[in-house]
Amino acid sequence: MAARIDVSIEHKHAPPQTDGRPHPNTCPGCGSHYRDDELEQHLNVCPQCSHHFPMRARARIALLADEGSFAEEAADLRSDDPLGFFDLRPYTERLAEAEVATGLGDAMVIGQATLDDSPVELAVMDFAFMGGSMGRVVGEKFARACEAAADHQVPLVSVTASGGARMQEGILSLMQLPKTVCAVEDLHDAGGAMISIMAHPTTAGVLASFASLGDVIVAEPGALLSFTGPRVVQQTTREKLPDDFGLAESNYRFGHLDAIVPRPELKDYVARLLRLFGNAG
Amino acid sequence: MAARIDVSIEHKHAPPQTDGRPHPNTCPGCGSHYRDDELEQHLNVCPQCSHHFPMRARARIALLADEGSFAEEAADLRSDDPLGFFDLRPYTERLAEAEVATGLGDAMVIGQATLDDSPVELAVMDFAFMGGSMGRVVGEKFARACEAAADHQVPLVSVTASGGARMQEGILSLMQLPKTVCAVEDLHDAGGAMISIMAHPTTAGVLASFASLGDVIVAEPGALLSFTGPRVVQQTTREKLPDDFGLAESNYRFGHLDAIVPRPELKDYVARLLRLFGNAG
Amino acid sequence: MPGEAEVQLRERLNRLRSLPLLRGARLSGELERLQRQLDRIVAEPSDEQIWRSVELARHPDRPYTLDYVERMLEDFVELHGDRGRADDAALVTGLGRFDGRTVALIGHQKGRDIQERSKRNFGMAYPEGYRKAMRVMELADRHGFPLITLVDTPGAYPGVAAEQHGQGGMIARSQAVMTRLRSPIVSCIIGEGGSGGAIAIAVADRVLMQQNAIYSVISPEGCAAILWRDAGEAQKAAAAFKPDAGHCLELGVIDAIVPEPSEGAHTDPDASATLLKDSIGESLDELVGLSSDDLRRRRRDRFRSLGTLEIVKAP
Amino acid sequence: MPGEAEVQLRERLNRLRSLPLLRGARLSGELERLQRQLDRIVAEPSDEQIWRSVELARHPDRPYTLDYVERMLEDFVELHGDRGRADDAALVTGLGRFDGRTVALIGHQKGRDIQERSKRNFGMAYPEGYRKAMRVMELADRHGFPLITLVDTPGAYPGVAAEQHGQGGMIARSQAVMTRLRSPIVSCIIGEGGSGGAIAIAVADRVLMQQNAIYSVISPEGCAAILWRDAGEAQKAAAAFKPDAGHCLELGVIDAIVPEPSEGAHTDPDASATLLKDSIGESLDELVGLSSDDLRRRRRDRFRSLGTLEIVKAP
Ligand SMILES: [Zn+2]
Ligand SMILES: [Zn+2]
Repeated sequence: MAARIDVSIEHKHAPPQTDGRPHPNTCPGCGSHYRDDELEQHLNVCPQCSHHFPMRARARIALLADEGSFAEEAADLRSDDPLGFFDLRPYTERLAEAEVATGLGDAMVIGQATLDDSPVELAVMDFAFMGGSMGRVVGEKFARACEAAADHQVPLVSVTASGGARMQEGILSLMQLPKTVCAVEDLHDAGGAMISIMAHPTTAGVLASFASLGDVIVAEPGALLSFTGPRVVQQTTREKLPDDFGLAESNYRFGHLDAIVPRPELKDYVARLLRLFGNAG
Repeated sequence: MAARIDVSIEHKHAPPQTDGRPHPNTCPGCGSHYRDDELEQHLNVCPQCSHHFPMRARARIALLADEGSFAEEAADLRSDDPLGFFDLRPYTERLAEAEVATGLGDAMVIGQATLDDSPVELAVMDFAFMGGSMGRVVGEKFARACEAAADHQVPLVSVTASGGARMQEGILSLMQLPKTVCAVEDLHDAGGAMISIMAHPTTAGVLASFASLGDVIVAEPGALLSFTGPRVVQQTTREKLPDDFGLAESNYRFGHLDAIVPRPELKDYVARLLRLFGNAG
Repeated sequence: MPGEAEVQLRERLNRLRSLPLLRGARLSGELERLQRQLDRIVAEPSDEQIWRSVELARHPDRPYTLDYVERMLEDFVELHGDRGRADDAALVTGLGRFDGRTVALIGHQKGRDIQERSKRNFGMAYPEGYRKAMRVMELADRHGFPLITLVDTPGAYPGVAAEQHGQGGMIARSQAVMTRLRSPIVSCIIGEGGSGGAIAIAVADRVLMQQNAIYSVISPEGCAAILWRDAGEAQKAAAAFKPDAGHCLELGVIDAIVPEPSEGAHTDPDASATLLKDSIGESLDELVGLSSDDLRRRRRDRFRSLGTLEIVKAP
Repeated sequence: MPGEAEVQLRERLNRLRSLPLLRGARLSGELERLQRQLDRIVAEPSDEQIWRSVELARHPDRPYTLDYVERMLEDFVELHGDRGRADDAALVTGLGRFDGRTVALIGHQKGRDIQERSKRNFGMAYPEGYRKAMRVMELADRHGFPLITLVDTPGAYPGVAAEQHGQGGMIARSQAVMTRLRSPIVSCIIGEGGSGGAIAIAVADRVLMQQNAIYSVISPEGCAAILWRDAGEAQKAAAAFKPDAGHCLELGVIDAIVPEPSEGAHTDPDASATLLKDSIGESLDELVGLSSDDLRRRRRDRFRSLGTLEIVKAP
């Protein structure tokens, strides 16, 4: 497991990019700016203030799985366009673009691995693929991960990062909620365990389905975990939102999380759970 | 079922008794005073303000059971004195006195009956017997009522009025909590139903065991239903208590009750439930 | 001449017959379902007809859960409270007799006048409402009562306290309880089937939908605001994501459409209730003979296989 | 010469052999239990010894749940939150490895210094604490993990919010969950076993009690205030209701007494933990071979029959 490492920081307080938005490598917590390799070296955690930057699915797998142990499953699944959905652009175009941009077939990667030598099934989401939205491919991949975990009698570890259901698949995206719930229940009935790791953000349909059904549920610091996002809550209710609205810290206080685990400690923490769940009376 | 009846009221605003305490037939809600037969005629509900006076076990059975249908069970059970308990007086003396005063062997009466022609098992508490406290006899009678309900495949209706566990039986009185809980669970496993009617007061050990495990839970208006009584809460926490602290109305608002049912409507309400529970798919 | 939906269905049937069996797809059941749809399908609705459904589904006079309860159930006893925090009036639960058989009922409830609308929170439940629903589901399970759920909500309530009390997790757990239930479940979308707040009580053995109800992952306004960046484009959004009963049937999300009086359910609540009762009764009759293990297995397979067939392998 | 307790036990054994079998009494198990007690019983404690137990059970240096957890369990992971409202620090829950076997743990937790005492609410849980406990019980059930509970509470918290959130009902339901659990349960009273707040997590297959712990339906002070109308008579009350381990064993409420270092558990936490671990391990070993149906049946019978034999028929 990677320990916290001190390195020299370049580009502190970098100016915003030309489009006015801050550079993705600029820390929203403290304004420090990093090179890609610096961030990578620190597991995308700001060495100054511990802000957790987003982590791509492949990097997450590299963090959790023992080196070379990951064997991907169902990599060839792609969505077609069941509704012929067209907003400002066709859904098929958005899909193709996301695949090119991320190198992924959809917003979840699943497969077998070992983690500190414990065998495990992984289901890891990638927010970069259409906001980590859950359509039929994500639902199907998650269900297959549950089935693989049951078949191999190993725990399932899921890592979520999702804006919710993929509305371009209409009502079929809503159906991924019960579909993934059924998959977890089948896994449980087969004696399997699920450990749910919520990364930033885990919201809407993913929070309201499988992510909330882990035997153990943990989150990364500062992750937004809410069924409805703060903007919509504010607009709908005109309530004053607490500063930590929907954040992992608030969810922990209200009893929804077993722990908040900083990324550098995540692998050790999960390994401990795998030893426990692999060891039933 | 008795309808609300208007009758002339005598003895309104009767003076307190010589010991300074209000006469038990004086309404704490509106100060009206009633003869025994007047109260009885109104099911011990104040015709002026609907305050529910306490109701003895036999009267409760007469209210719920069809006339002549009640067959008492386990009437001959009595407690001995397992701890040789002696406070200001011996426990055995208190028991004997309570039996003389109430004509009951302990604080619960159980038996079979019909209610609007539906067969039912009744378990009815009497607050007049040592404050309706639950010792081994109450626990045993309740457990037998559950077993009889399971044997006859009829629903169990319990009516509680209790200050809690009977401390003169020490730790054995605490054990009546899990004992009655086990009895309800066995009844449920046998496919039986339990309807819990909480009368004033249902507190401490009885609230923290079988009374809270009904498939349907209702209370009479104004009944005090609290694990800890208001005086102790006030003394321990020095919190300002809400006006309706622990009352049925507060419990209903906080989601602990299915309904508050005035006594004159109780038999009809229970009869409806018995038709439903006697009628499973 | 065959309509577009029919053509699409025939195409899918052909595709099905030639595709390799995808795990979890339960192909034979799917074929049957498509065949049944073909037999029943009406012509593809136009964009205007879809929007008309949105309007009718939200019509202020549309019958709500309790309007159907009083017409469908005898001896109804409403059950209150989540046994922990509150009694959420946006979700009604209870027991009653349906065609001589005791059933448990769970339904969203909107309010008719301003006061009741506020009390019912416009049919938008808090987590406490779903916890109450779960309690009643477990009661139904314990006694083998069939469960009927009526779905009519713009969505689960999006407020601060609702989030703090775990709206997302509660919706997930409510679905999980339904997947475990040993008694038959029939759900019907009777108005707005709004997203997570709807599916929380709609994981059923048979999912019905009234002719003018809508069922969707997001409101037309919400979708328009996100994708068109203009909530005013709701009509366009609705046409794009097709929340109407015809499309839901075509996609296999619902099992049957419950007819309404010709101008909409609100024009004749009694007739609507009779039609609804008939459909629910027919569905229950199909289910009561099944063992609890069978029911659960089929219920999970139903949702497990939804939409699986449209997934394709990368070229 | 035989002590009073021994004489009483022999008397009861004789009574048992001559009594007609009361329903629910499970006589043969009772006989065995009494025989075992006879083999182990120590002499009846004096009133002063009882009060000494009260003092030791409440000693500010007495080891608490987490002190034993760190000495008994490997790889302990604390689990937090009731999944609805709060994380109650007065009740600690988690998973860990006990003698190589994964177990779930639930225990009351008092605080050592003022700050922690306040955070832990002096080991007095809210309903939210018991709901967290139930969640972890269900987790144990799902995975077949044995459950260990450590009881150390003056009682469930007597506050306004606790009442509003359903303290009584939650204690009842926590017991109900324990009666349904399919995995083995071992409980130990390690300090104060205060009334409903204690029994809520003590419906176990084996109930152990440390030598100087107390287990009672009410606190000595509370009992004195009610019966003697003077809280100062606590010592007299304790002597009357006998909350000490010896009497609890004699009454059949506990199955065994866990020895402590001679001057009390606080004088040597490591030795106390070893003694506790041995007792729990021995109990678990007796239970792990039983089927889940057997476990549940015996667990319920154990509590069903408690105190039944002292009930007499009216003359
Ligand atoms: Zn930073
Ligand atoms: Zn009055």
